[in-house]
Amino acid sequence: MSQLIFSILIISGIGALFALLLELADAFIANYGECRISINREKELVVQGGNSLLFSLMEEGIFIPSACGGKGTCAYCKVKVLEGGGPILPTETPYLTEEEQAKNVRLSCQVKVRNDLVIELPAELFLIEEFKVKVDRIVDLTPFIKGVTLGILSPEEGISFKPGQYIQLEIPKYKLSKEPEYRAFSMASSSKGPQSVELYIGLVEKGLVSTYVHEYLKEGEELIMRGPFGDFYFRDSERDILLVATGTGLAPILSILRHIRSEQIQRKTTLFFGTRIREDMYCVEELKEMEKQLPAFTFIPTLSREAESSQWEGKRGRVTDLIEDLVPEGADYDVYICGNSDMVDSCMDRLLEKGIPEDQIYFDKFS
Amino acid sequence: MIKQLRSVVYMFLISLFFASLVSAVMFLNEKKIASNQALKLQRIILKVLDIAAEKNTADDQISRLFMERVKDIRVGDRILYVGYKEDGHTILGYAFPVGGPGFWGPIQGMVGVDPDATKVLGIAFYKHTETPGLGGRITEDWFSSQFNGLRLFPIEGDQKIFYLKPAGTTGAPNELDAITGATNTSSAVETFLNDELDYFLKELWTTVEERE
Amino acid sequence: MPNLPSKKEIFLTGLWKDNPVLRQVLGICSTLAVTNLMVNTLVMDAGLIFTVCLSSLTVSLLRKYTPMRIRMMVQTLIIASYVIIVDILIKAHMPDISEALGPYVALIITNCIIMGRCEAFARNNPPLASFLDGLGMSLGYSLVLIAIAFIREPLGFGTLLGIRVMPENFVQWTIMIMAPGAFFTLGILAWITKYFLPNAKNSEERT
Amino acid sequence: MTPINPLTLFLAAIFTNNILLTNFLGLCPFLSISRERKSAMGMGAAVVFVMASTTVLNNWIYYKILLPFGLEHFRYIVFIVVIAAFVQLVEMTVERFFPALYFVLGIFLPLITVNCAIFGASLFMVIRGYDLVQSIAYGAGSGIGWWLAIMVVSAIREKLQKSATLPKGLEGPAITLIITGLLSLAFLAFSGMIRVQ
Repeated sequence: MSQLIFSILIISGIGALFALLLELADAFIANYGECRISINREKELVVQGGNSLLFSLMEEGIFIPSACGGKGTCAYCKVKVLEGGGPILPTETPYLTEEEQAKNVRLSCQVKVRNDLVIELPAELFLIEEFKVKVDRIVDLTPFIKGVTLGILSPEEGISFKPGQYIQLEIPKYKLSKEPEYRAFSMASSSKGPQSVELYIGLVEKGLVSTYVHEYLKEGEELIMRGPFGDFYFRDSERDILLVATGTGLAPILSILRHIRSEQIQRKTTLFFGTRIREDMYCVEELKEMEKQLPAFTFIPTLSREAESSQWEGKRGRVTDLIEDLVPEGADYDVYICGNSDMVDSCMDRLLEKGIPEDQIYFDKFS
Repeated sequence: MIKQLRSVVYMFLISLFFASLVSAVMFLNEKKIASNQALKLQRIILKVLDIAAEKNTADDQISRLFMERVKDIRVGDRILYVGYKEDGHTILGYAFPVGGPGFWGPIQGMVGVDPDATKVLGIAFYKHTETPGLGGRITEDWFSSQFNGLRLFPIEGDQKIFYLKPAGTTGAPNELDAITGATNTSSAVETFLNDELDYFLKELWTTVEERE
Repeated sequence: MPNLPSKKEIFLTGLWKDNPVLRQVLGICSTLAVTNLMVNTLVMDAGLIFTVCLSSLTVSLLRKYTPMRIRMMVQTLIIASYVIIVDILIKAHMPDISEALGPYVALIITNCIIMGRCEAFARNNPPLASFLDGLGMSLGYSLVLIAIAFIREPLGFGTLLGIRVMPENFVQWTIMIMAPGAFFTLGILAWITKYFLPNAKNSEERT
Repeated sequence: MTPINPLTLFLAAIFTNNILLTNFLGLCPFLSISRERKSAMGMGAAVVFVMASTTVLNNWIYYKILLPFGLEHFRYIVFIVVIAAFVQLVEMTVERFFPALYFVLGIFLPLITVNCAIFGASLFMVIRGYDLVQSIAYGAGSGIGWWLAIMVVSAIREKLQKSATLPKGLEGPAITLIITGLLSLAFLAFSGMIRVQ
């Protein structure tokens, strides 16, 4: 028996010896001191030098996709390194095409952090965080849409996002779903208020998350939220703005409008907001209020299935008809469309026929 | 300095934990493995001496049979196993271990010969590191049973006791089928087995005869 | 915390979308060596599934405590220990299989899949997700191994799991038993998968 | 210790028992790095260096530490930990003190830290019971054998990329495997030459 214990101690001794060797080497040989990594010129990280870029980013909670774990065989971890990356290594050339090399795309598992670096990452990779939120208020905007306001508990500085982006809300297990489910919802609140977020959640029958929100969710309850995601957000330019929304698609559009109001942007803005019937319409008072405050903003609601007899004086028909009648030929607008995917596709065709360049049309499809 | 110390201690503890885990599993299975090895050896010796040829005889029956029917004697640098008939004293044959370099690593086997060492009773290879499905097939019955009845004579000049030819081209009784696809292992076996048989006949056999 | 795909998704990626052998080109070494006999392949798969799952689980459990500089050494230690346990168990309970597999059981230690999964996934994900990821990946690996053995054994030996499948007068393709056969079979298998599934970028679906 | 002259062992490790073509070891990095000759050259050199040194190191540890204290069944753990630590140490030193060498050889070291070929060489060294000199010959021989295989395949692949247009789906791992299959077929011709264990 003592022979067994003795042999175990020897093995642990060998292990510890090598650990010591590695640590000493790390301390004296491989320490490159502090290095600064600036990401998309927005976020700056200070990391310990000597490791690969992929590894240092992972230490800071930024997860670049990787399959082979830094063995240089899967080439999943491509990242743009603008400065400080050093020459392209022979381990990377097999995986990088000519124009990737020209755009200084590198394998982050091979690039070593030895000095300050400037890199560019796809936005969703490094901005995503996880938030603990508390349900502050639940309001019935329409028989099928609830306005949910979430206060952010942690992290304190709240969520920084661009107007129009969305988050993923996670709801706990309950009767209908065996494990936590999460769905994406666009944020309607203005990006100036990072401490709280407003979502418009429409009831989708047999939809696990929406049923939970409509029937089980109570004020004061705590949930998990992740984000921000998506490349549908408000872009600065000088052109006039056309906003098109149906149903819960108004959420990101409202976030853009609130951004325009708080920034006092003087660009001519028109909003086509379509629903089936008057009861489906919501936030009308706030939108009318905005029309008074912002001289350059016009709000044109339309109802596609309103009964003839009702005393609704506004437009009747679909938002696509509004585009047909009100958008002049050859107009040079920035267009933001949000709603269900068929609506977005049909609006897209109409707008292209009107001659609006495709790269000026931004859309967000809710399936 | 604490960071370095922490990781050294951490590595020590982790290796301690896993080394003891492995030793525990080893300790629990050591006897089983040892008895497997011993049993395999006994089964091979009995098979080679043509005492209990079937594969599925139960383990305890094998060891009982081995106790009754086989005695081991030390001859030169090897242990020889003397096999007896049912009556317990007329000699059935002798078995002795053989070994040599294979294609990948050392191969060990057992050879059984009749009482006056003129004919092979049986041969079996039991320890090797050849490629599975290729050289590794020397352990299969179709290959080892070919040697049964092989005539033995001390080698003079370059004439060998047996040859391993590609399957289907064998003619004389001492030309046996090599393993298709494992030419390396086959030629290795041919070389070292001939030398071992020759060594047995020339060195070991004489001492065995006097002992009788 | 990356946005964690649902458990089912992790499992499926390993199984097919990111199949370790065909898509990421990992774990090829032991794939070729033992796949000339289905029996050996099954034992190798079992050994690998046991090792990948447990190593991913352990590495993930320890991920917060392992100091960064020695993480590679700690992971190799964990993997090697599980493989030796597998080796001992096979020796004790399946002596003839361990005889047939020879050195290839020990070579599971350096199988790139295990280290790949530990480094890429287990090191920064919760234990259950890592276990599932390991399971998915190793099952994906085993499927490919079985597929190759399914081709190589009948052609090479005319048998499957030892039972004669090919007609009596079938001439065995000895090349299928040897190294070149393994390379060709896996090459053609990789060709077919790439032909039908060029690695399409997995589109991100939203509600 | 098996009676074999180190020189024959050295040549055998390159041709007859080529660690890649007959033992299937070290294929993962081989398939991906062999796209280009320059990277293949660097990778091959790194493998030769690491394989030779770790085989010798493990041989010394096995016969001087493991055997005297009866720790055989730990040999795999010790070998793989030694290799992992050795490669990391060498990578750090080369990266710090020989930057030029680092760009040629050092960058490949993390790729082969836990590589079947390197560990395989130490494994066979123990199974076949080589002594110190024989394990140097075997380690260096297998490394050079691996290097030879990757150089040949990368030369063919580079030529292929320039001239041939491959059918859909064949490019990448598929064609490399088929080329390697043909190469291992060719290397089988050597097998009759030297018989070594």
